[in-house]
Parts: sequence; structure tokens; C-alpha cells
Amino acid sequence: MVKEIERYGIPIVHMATITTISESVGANRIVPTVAIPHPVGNPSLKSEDEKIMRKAMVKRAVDALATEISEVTHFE
Amino acid sequence: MSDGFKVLYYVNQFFGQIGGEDKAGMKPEFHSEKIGPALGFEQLLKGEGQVVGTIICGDNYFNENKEESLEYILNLVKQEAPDVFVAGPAFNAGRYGVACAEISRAVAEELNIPVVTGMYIENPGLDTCKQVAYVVSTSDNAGGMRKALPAMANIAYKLGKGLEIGSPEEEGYIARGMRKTIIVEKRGSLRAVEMLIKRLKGEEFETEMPMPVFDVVEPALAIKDLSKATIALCTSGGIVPAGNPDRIQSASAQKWGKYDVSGRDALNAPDFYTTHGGYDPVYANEIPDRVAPLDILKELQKEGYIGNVYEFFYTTTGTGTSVSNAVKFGTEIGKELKEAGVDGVILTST
Amino acid sequence: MKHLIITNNPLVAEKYENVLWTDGSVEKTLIIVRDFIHQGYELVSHPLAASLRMLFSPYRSIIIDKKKEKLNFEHAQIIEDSIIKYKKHMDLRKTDEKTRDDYKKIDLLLLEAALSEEQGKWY
Amino acid sequence: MRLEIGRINITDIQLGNETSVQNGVLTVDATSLIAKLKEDDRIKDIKIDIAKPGDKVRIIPVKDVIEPRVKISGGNNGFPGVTAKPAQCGEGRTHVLYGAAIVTVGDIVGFQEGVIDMWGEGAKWTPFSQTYNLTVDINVIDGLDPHTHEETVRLAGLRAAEFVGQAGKDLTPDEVLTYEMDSIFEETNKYPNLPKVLYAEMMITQGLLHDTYIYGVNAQTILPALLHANEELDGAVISGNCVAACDKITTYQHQNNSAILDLYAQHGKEINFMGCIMIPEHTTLSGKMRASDYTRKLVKMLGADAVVVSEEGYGNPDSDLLIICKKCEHEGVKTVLITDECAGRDGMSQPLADTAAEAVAVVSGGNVSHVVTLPPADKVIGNAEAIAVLAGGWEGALLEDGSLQCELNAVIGATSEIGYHNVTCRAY
Repeated sequence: MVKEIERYGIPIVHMATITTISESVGANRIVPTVAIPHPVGNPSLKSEDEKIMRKAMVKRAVDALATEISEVTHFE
Repeated sequence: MSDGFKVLYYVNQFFGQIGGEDKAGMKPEFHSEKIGPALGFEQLLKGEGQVVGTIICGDNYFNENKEESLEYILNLVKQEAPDVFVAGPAFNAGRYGVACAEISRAVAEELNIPVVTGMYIENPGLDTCKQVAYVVSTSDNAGGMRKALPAMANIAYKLGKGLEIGSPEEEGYIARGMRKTIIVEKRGSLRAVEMLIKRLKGEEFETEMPMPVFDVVEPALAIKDLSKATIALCTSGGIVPAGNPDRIQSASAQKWGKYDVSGRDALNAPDFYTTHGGYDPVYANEIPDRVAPLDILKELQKEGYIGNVYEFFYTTTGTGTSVSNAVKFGTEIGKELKEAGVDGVILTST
Repeated sequence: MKHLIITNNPLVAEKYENVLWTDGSVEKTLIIVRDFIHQGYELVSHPLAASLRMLFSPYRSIIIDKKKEKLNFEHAQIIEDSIIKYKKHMDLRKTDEKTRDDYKKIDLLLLEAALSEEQGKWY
Repeated sequence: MRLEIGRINITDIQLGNETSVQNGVLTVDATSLIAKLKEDDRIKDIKIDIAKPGDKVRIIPVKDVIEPRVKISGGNNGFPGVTAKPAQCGEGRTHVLYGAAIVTVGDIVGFQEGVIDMWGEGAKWTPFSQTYNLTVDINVIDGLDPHTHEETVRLAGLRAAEFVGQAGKDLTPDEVLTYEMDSIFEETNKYPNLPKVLYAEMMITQGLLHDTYIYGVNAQTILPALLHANEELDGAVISGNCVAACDKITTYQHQNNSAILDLYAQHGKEINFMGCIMIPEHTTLSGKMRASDYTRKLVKMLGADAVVVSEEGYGNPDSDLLIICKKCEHEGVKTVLITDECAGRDGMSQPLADTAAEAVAVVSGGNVSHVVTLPPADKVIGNAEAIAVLAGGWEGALLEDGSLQCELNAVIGATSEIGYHNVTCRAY
């Protein structure tokens, strides 16, 4: 899916837990996430902390879209 | 001649000698005579087959009225009941190639009639039909007609006579991606040792099992100004509106869904939940934004960090979804996003 | 007990205590294993057997290890690939029910061989 | 180490009152053979029969195939560590009844397959349609546990091969092949400019019906071990693997390992063939990591430039194959892999589920899912009911005229992963 969307020339960032799979499906911009059942969240944190963590992670993804890259890049 | 096998031929307006670009809008027609390449084709069938007619259709008409054209052509083919169907060759012509490909696939799959066509290796129609039709590899322009027709006729002859078709190298067609089990002269270990020696000498060698080639897409250019950009949110984590109105499968998804989220601040429970069958759903059902973080994106929009969150949210399930479906989903979703002028996409996976 | 055996084989469930019994198909068993791997457990034994014939088995037992802090990506990939491979075969075939009792026995014996390899380790 | 293999060409087989070879005709005294095998009191009943190339005969379910041989000098007769006291294999002289084979038959568990057709379509797909086969159908006493049952059948086959092999003891071979290789240092001195090549042979070692033995040692318990190429050619390795019909390595194929023979043929010409690494295929992931790391280490220690890796089985062993390939390639050691593939009945599927970009040189032994139609046999040796097992798992296999449709995976040696057979796949 990632590849086909990017083929239209739209930058896409893949937020995924298993980054090896992410690479093998052809994602160029990758943000590693927390865990499979809750990629963009962490229920073991207090809700305020979880929110801060989540926001930072999504911001990183958005920033990745605005970052010029020439090869597969992990934004950690 | 009546004992020979019957061939039905398809060409576009140009090769059908109707006219050039000005006639590209013509509807499909059937002619009981042999026209254009069909004329020479019959002579190449060693007197054992005859071309019973030519279907001609304008390239633009076909591409703009696919379903209608296909239906009309399939009916014609049914009526004529040929033993072999031949289309093209289309060389590197895009619209003609797509027409040949779509018709070839439909005739082969729906009517179970063997099909021969011809294309240049980069013709955009190739992937549509190469698995079900014999596509002779041609040059990129009509100058290759004299080479292409005998190869196509030879395959048509074999198909018409029920003879076995040889390898792509022998017959000149483009490999269909089929792994054919065959018996060869040299045993496997000898082939392995020969391959090893070639490798050691730095000579060219050919693996018998090519690893799948992951075609690489160049990274798209970065967004220049986030504060003016429209960002779309997609997930393969199966987050759907309560009740799963589009019945998105929990695994081996056959479809994707899109939902208007322009009036929402978050994908909160219980309006949304996950239908994904591949992970423990507790955390996602508690806060669906943990899988697809619409809430944060909306916050970033309010803060002016990004321009806008695209009004539709796209979703499907990743588990067990076949590669071909994933490609199809991506192509369909990407097309919509492109047309909507979306500047960037966040795709989350579980 | 250090290991957990995920199995749909009643012989295994009878014999061992550290068992998660899944009353279902091999595919369901593999999916349960995957869910554990996704939570951070590690694979001890490979999810697939070593021969085509054993793919017909209605029973499969897989050993997993303790939960770790972080997801083991390699193991996640192995279980995902195994499920794909298993499904690819079984979409066309059916489990061999006629000799299910023999498959039960062999699955147990192969599991025991795997367990014996793991004896005397603590890591 | 120097091994002479004296071939006594066998051109026919019959049962008779003595065990001998005359003018290429192998005669087997079935009564004495049965008496010999029944010294093992776990055996209830033995049926001996013969199957010749071209006969409309089907053998099923096949457990193992073994070449009858006799040791003339050096080492011990039989299979050292199993049917004979431990001794060095690979030295001295061994006589082979070339063209003959012992084929053991019998159910250990109900789902066993493994067919050899001696004629027609089926014959194309198995190398053992070309051998003059003495079939040994083994029935054991009631109440044996599966391990003991399997061992009884395995030993009976080896002992039968030993018994029949005696017929070649006092004969002058039709042809003598010599396999000679000194220490790795001496060979490297002889051929300083030739690339150093190892053969890495993976073996199924996962438990009952999935075992391989080296000098009688269950290879599940070993670290990857270095063997002189002569050892395997002289009976050091035997098969206890009898479920993966199409891609198991029978004992006969260990005795005549085609990968070893074809590498040997190039020794001193194009390559410096240094020997074999015997690699256990574990079922545990830690075992897989250990065995692949250890293999890489041996390859590095011996300074190999290249390695041929062969697989046995299908499923979890595919992981081992690709891990070994990756580790060797990352060390700069060039690999060539031999495996088989599953591309679906129509051949349209991706052949492997696992892939590695490093696997650039792969030999395919064919598609295990390729469907063949086997016409009805005039005579079935073994258990005719086992034919239904071939069809097990999918419908429409038994056709109206009595022909049987089955996948290649049921045919012994069809898609050999040591490259013993002539089958492959091509992109069409």
C-alpha cells in the first residue's frame, strides 16, 4: 500500500512496529511505533504522559513528511 | 479450409485501416474480412487455420467505455466461437496496449479461449494479461511487425492444433510467471557445481529461482510548508465506525473503507473500534486513536502546525491481506488522495 | 516452568502442565502464537514442521518463551511468514483426518525432541 | 584418504537358492535373507519381492533405499556404528552392486507416503525406477512403540543391504573408481590457485521419522561436523527420515551423494574441494542460530571461497537454508543453494515464502506441488491402501480408470534437494 501511494508522488510516512516488514513493503519514511496492539499509544503510561508521548510521535511523523530523503530513513 | 481452426483478430482503428487519431473514438465493429495484420496472419498458419474476421475498435473509445466495449466484444467472440483469439501487436502504444490487454484477459478468463497478443516489454498493458495470454515480445514500434507476426502466428498455430507451447526463449513470448516443472538433461548437483564455478570465475550465471524483486519507489519530495499542507490519515489496523458499516473483514481484507472525519476531533470509543483479527483489541478499543491518531493530527491542525487534516480517513486490515490486494488498495486510495490534492499521508500499521 | 506450549494436541495437553490448550485448528493455533509474539513473547520452536507431509497434520504444538521487554522483530517475521506459508498450502489442501491419532503421536514426539534440546538452559 | 569403489554392474535381478551375481544377474536367496533379518525378534514378518525397471509395479510406502555393498579392505563391513563396530569409513576398497537397490517398505504410522513406480509416467519422476530393486516389506510384532518400530525397520534395511552386498565379495569389479584426497593443507599446496570449496549438507534432525545418523550418532545431538568427502560415500551417513518423500535424502543418496560426486569431479581442475560440513536442522530457533553460526565459523576457519548448500525437507528448514546463505554471503563466501519449491498446482505462486536478497544462485529441484497422473499398476508391493494416503488432503485424486493424481511430493526422490534428480522449474 505504501509504495503505491508514494508512486503518485505523495510523500507517505509509515508508522509501524515491525520496521523490518515496513522496509520490505517499500516504505521510505518510517517511524517505529510502540507495540502491535497499540502502535501510537502506551496504556502502561499515565494518561497525561501517554498523550505527550503520542503527540511527540505523531509530530515526528509529520516532520518526516517535510524532510527531504534519498533512501529509506527511520525517524526515531 | 473448413477443417482448419478458427482465429478471430482484434486491431485498433489505425491497424484496422479506418484512420488515425481522428478515428480513435470509433465504436467496436466486426468485419468478416481480414484487415491489416490479420491479412498476412492467415498465410502464416501453414494452411491449417483461417482468420474468420476482424474486430476493430477505436483506442479512445475502448479506454473511455471499457465495460460497454468489453461486453460488446465478448459477445462477438462468443458468436464467432474462434479456437484462438489474436490481438495486436500493440508494440509500445499505451491505449492500444491496454485495450489488447483487457480484451485478451477477458477472452481468456471468461470465455476460456486461448489468446495471443504482442507487446513491447514496457507496454502498460502487459501486466494485465501476461499471466493468461501469450504475449509475444515485440519492438517498441510498428517497424517490428514483420518479426512479431510470425512468432504470434506460430503460437496461434500451436494453440489451434493443441500442441505444446515451448519455453519463452524458444517461442518468443514474455514469461507469464509460471513455474513449469520440467525434466532436464543435467542433474541438479551438476547444475549447482557449474553455477558455482561460473560464479567463482566472475562469469554470468543464471539462478533457477529468482528472488522476488521488490520494486523500489523513489521517496516522494518532502512537503515544503507543513502549515499549508493537507495530511491524510490511513491505517491498516482495522479501525472502523461502530457497527462496521462496510463490513471490512477482520483478516484477508478484500476491501478498504473511507469515512468522513471532518467534523470529529478524535476517533474515540465507542464510535470507532477495531475489526482487525490479528492482535489483542483491548487497547485499540479503549482508545482507537492509539492505532490511528486522528486526535493528535487535529490538535496539530488547530495549532497551525499543519494546514489541514484531509476530510476522509482510510482504513483496512493488514493481516493476511494478499500482496495483490494491498497493491490494489494502495493504487485506489492513492488515486483518490492525489485527485483530492493531499500533500502527505500518515499510514499506521499494527 | 519457563516455557509455554501452545497446542491443539490433546496428548500434549494431557502430558504437560505448562500448556495453553487451543481447541481449534492448526491455523488458529498459529494465530494465537502470533498474538503472543506480538506481546513480546519469543519463539522457542519454529512454527512449521520440516516436511510437507506434516503440513497435513491436524495438530501442532509450538513452544514459546517468557515475555520480554521488547518485541522480537525476527520472531514476529517468522510467525507471520509461517502463517502465510501454512495458509498457502492449506488453501488447496485439507488436514488428513483419517490418521489423526498418528499425527497426535508424532506431534508429541517432535515436541519432546524440541524440549530435550532446550534442557539445561536459562537465558 | 583413498577410497576405491569397485562397481559390479547389475543388469537383472531374481530370487533363487543362493545369493550371487553371475553375468550381471543378481540372485537373492530370500529364505536365508528372511531368516537373517528375523534374528531381530521384534520382526514378525518379512516379505521379499523384486521390481525391475519397466515392470508395471508400484512400491508404497517406501521407507528407505539402500545400495548393497561389501567392504573388501579398510574399515569394517556394513555401516560402522550401526550394523558394525565403529570404524573409519572412506578408506580401502568397497564393492558395490551397481544398479541394484534395497527398498524397504512398511507403515510406521498411518500417514506415510512415498511411491516408486517402475514404469511409465511415474518412472520419470523417481531415480529409483532405474534400479533393480529388492523390496523388503517389514512387519513388526505388536506393541512396539513408534521409536522402536522405526529403528527396527531402519536396521532391517541396512542389514538386508549388507546381506545382499556379500554377493560382490569375491568378484572382480567391472569398473573401479578412486576417490583420493590428502589433508586440506596438502591439497591446497597442490592447487594453490584453485578456489577452496566446501559442501554444506543440511540434514533433517528433528525427532521420530525426521532423523539422520552419522556413524550411528543421532545428528540432532551434534554440532555441525566436518567430514571427509569419502566418509559419506562409504556409508557413514544413514537416513532415518521417512516422511518427506520427494525431498528426503535416502541412505542410497547419501552413499552416492551427487553433490559430493560432482564437486569431486572438479577437484584439482576448477576447484579445491575441501570436504563436507554436516549440518543438523533443528526445530528450535536457538538450534538454528547455533548451527548456522557454527557453519559460518567452520567455513571461515577453513578459508573457503565458496560453498554449496543443500537442504532437506520443506517448511522450517527453509529458514536454516537462508540463514546459512546470508551468514556466508556476509562473510564474502559465495554460496550456491540447492532446494525445491512450492509454486502451487498451476505453478503460478511465488516459489518460496522466505526470501533473501543474498540468495542469488539457487538450483531448483522442481515444484513439489506439480501434479502427476499415475496409471494403475499391475502389481502393488507394500500396502495398496497407502495409495489413498497419497491422495490424502485433496479431492478428486482417484480417477475413474483407476489412475491416481498426486503431487510430486509423494514420489520418492522427485525433487531432490541434493540435486540427485533431473527435475527443475523454469519460468514459462
